[in-house]
Amino acid sequence: MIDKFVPNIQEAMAGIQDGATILLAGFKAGTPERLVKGLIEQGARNLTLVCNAGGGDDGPIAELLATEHVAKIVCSFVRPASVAARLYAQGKLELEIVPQGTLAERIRAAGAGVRGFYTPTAADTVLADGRETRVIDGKLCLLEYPIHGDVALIDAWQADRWGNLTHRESARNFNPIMAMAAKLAIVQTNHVVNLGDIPPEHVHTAGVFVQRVLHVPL
Amino acid sequence: MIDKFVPNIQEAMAGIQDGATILLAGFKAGTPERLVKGLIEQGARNLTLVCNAGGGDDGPIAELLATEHVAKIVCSFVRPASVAARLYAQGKLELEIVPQGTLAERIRAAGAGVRGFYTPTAADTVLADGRETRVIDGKLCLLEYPIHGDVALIDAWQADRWGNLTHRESARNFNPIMAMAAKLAIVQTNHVVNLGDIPPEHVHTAGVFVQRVLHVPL
Amino acid sequence: MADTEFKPLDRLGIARRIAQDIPEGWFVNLGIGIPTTVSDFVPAEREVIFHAENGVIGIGPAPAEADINPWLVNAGVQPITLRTGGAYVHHADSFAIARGGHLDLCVLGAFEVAENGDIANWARSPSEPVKQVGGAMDLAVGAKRLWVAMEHNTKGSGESRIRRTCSYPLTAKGVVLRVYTDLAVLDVTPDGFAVRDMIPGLTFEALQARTDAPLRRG
Amino acid sequence: MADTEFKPLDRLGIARRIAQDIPEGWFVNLGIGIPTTVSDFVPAEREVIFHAENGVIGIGPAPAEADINPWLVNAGVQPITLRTGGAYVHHADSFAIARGGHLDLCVLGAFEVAENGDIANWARSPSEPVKQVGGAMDLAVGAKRLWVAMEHNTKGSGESRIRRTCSYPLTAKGVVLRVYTDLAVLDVTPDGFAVRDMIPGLTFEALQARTDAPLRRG
Repeated sequence: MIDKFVPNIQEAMAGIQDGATILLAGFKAGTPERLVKGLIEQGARNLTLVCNAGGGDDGPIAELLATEHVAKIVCSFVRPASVAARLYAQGKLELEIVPQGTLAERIRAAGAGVRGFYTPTAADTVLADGRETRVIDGKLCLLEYPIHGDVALIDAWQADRWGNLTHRESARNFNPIMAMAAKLAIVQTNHVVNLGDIPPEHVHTAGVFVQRVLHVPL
Repeated sequence: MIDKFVPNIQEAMAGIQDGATILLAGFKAGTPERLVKGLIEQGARNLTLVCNAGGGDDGPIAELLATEHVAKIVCSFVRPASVAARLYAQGKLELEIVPQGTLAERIRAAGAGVRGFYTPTAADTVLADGRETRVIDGKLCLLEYPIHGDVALIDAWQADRWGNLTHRESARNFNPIMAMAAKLAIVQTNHVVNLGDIPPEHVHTAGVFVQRVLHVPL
Repeated sequence: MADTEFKPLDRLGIARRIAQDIPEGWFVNLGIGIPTTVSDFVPAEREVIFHAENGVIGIGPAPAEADINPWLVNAGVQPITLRTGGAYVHHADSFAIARGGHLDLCVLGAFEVAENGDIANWARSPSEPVKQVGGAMDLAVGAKRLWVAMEHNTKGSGESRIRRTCSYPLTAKGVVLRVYTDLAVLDVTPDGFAVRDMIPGLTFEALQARTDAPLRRG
Repeated sequence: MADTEFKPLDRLGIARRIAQDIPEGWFVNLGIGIPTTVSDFVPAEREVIFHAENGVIGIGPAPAEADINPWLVNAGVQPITLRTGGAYVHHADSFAIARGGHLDLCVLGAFEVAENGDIANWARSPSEPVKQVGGAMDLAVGAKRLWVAMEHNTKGSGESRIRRTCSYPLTAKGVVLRVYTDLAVLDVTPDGFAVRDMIPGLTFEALQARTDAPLRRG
């Protein structure tokens, strides 16, 4: 019997290596906060963190960055008043800024087996400096590569033992595509449901993309 | 008030031009058969038809091809015993064979604003002869371009007046991505529902991708 | 003409002015700042469908304090509601809407707009340590129409933000169609800025005096 | 050794043999032909999740005639059922599963397999007018493991389909890990084919005599 549930946060986070690339889902809503705490407790170092934004002065991303276990962050923006901005100014954090749509598309590309793609986004900006561009149908495009994760930290509203997930309202955001893009997708779910309770036409993230599920009740 | 419903097949098909590229959804299930008949009746010529397969000896695709209004078909395979195969042998039909996953990804790329992408699929086959390849991370990849439609013919189970759709079981197949990839997505729906009857987390094709909806009861 | 004869619009006034020009049926993304408030001035009976980058289609009015749903936020992570007929999608699908040309309109704030349609809205210098790109580059190149909402002049020194060329790093080149400021509505044309509307009491000459780029009468 | 001492497996026998080797928890795509029938030999209590290209995850047993649902077909457009815990996705998402490396196994039929892992399964000549590519090229390069199911020799002339090099146009290069034939199970290794299993009564020498490629004892 397939059963992807793990009994505790230690088993959920087991085996994450130093130097791993961590895809962290969430756009305020849909951030798997228990798993972020678990990652801090687990103690892997020299991580690359991929997430929408660099967080603020508090909250889960700020806490994670403050431990200085993160060497590099890949995200679409960093607030001036944030732990990330200060660590970057101190030379303690590498920063790669990616336009948010390109970030989402690069993550999806990793999950979908796309090895590279061309997008007009940012092609005529300083973010393209020194990078490969080409004109397609008269439009300047930038070559972008997939972002693969060793680990994805995922939030769900419901999960079954096969790892099928639903996400609530706008808490869906990066969760389905980050689960696709990582070798090890670890999920925290608010609710555990029986196999079949999620109707097959309403699964938001299919179990094929999920490796471990931890029940974290509201 | 937004209302994408049209009262009859003539209005559904109005304005399709000679030479148009038609994306036809369906994988047996999910083929909008009334719209295919409507396209034949409408009479546009010299069409490029994009669909999963070239159809058989009967059925909607065979009927459409038999009218000789289709100049070219882009699909993943053609059966030996089919109208398509015979027209091709007679030099009356141009044929572009695209691996099925590449076909789906090229259609999605058109809908998503991706101007080109690299895939290992078919890169080391005769389908890549004379085409641009490159090695990415040690893997030979083929450059593929989006497939845009002038028109998409779409099947739905339910539709509301904003054009939000659901698709039944495996009848989903190409429907959501072809709706995204065409300037004019024309839908035939088995059921008309009120706005809000499709829960917002269960919309399969969002109305933003849909222009016209025709009610075709079962 | 004396400057005392006109009263610049406040930020909500700019938003109200923009709202007048959005017809029913458009799919619209509103950037952070002035643009966010545009939706408050579009009456519910004029069905305009607002999109947020984090996967919300059909943003409704802000919730009462008691009705805040932490799973439902907009791209500025403010609590929102969903209107009947709305839908949720994941981040890559959400940016497929933005990048794939499915938005009729995007309204962004900016630091500067140039007469060739260039927009600068994410940094005041290429070496700025804090990079707040977000989804602006995706939206700017992806939407069918890009309008900008901003004050005509900088707060301190009163420098014109309507410029011959942008001095700040670009968000995208040649994409702005129209600018709404506290003083005027300007169309970007092949011959530069054309004044389409001015606030009451303002003369063309007074507007030109406050504007770096040469203006044409609309 | 006399040929009469062994009895080649029939097509269902090959499928049964393959089914033995699929462990619980794998996500598996089965090609058309012999592979399709593999699922019939995996008992339901051993949870193996079967995927179809047209967006079905979790194919169940074939329906009784009276229970056929025209909206639910597999990649061979045969009626199927969905097992509890299954899900439906659209075509691009379905091929994201195949191309993104999420399938533990794909089993395809073939005309020929070469000792370097090349597979030919879609045409007997590059100029063949009827091209039945389908999803095979996507699956062959995308799945974590590719196994082939086919008869060891051609029906008429008895030519070996297990070859030094393929004579037919390739589906993909160097991707086959294992071949199940009516005579043997062969692993593709860096040193060529290794015999992993033979049917009762067959000797290594007799197998080699029927095989173009040199074999190693497994």
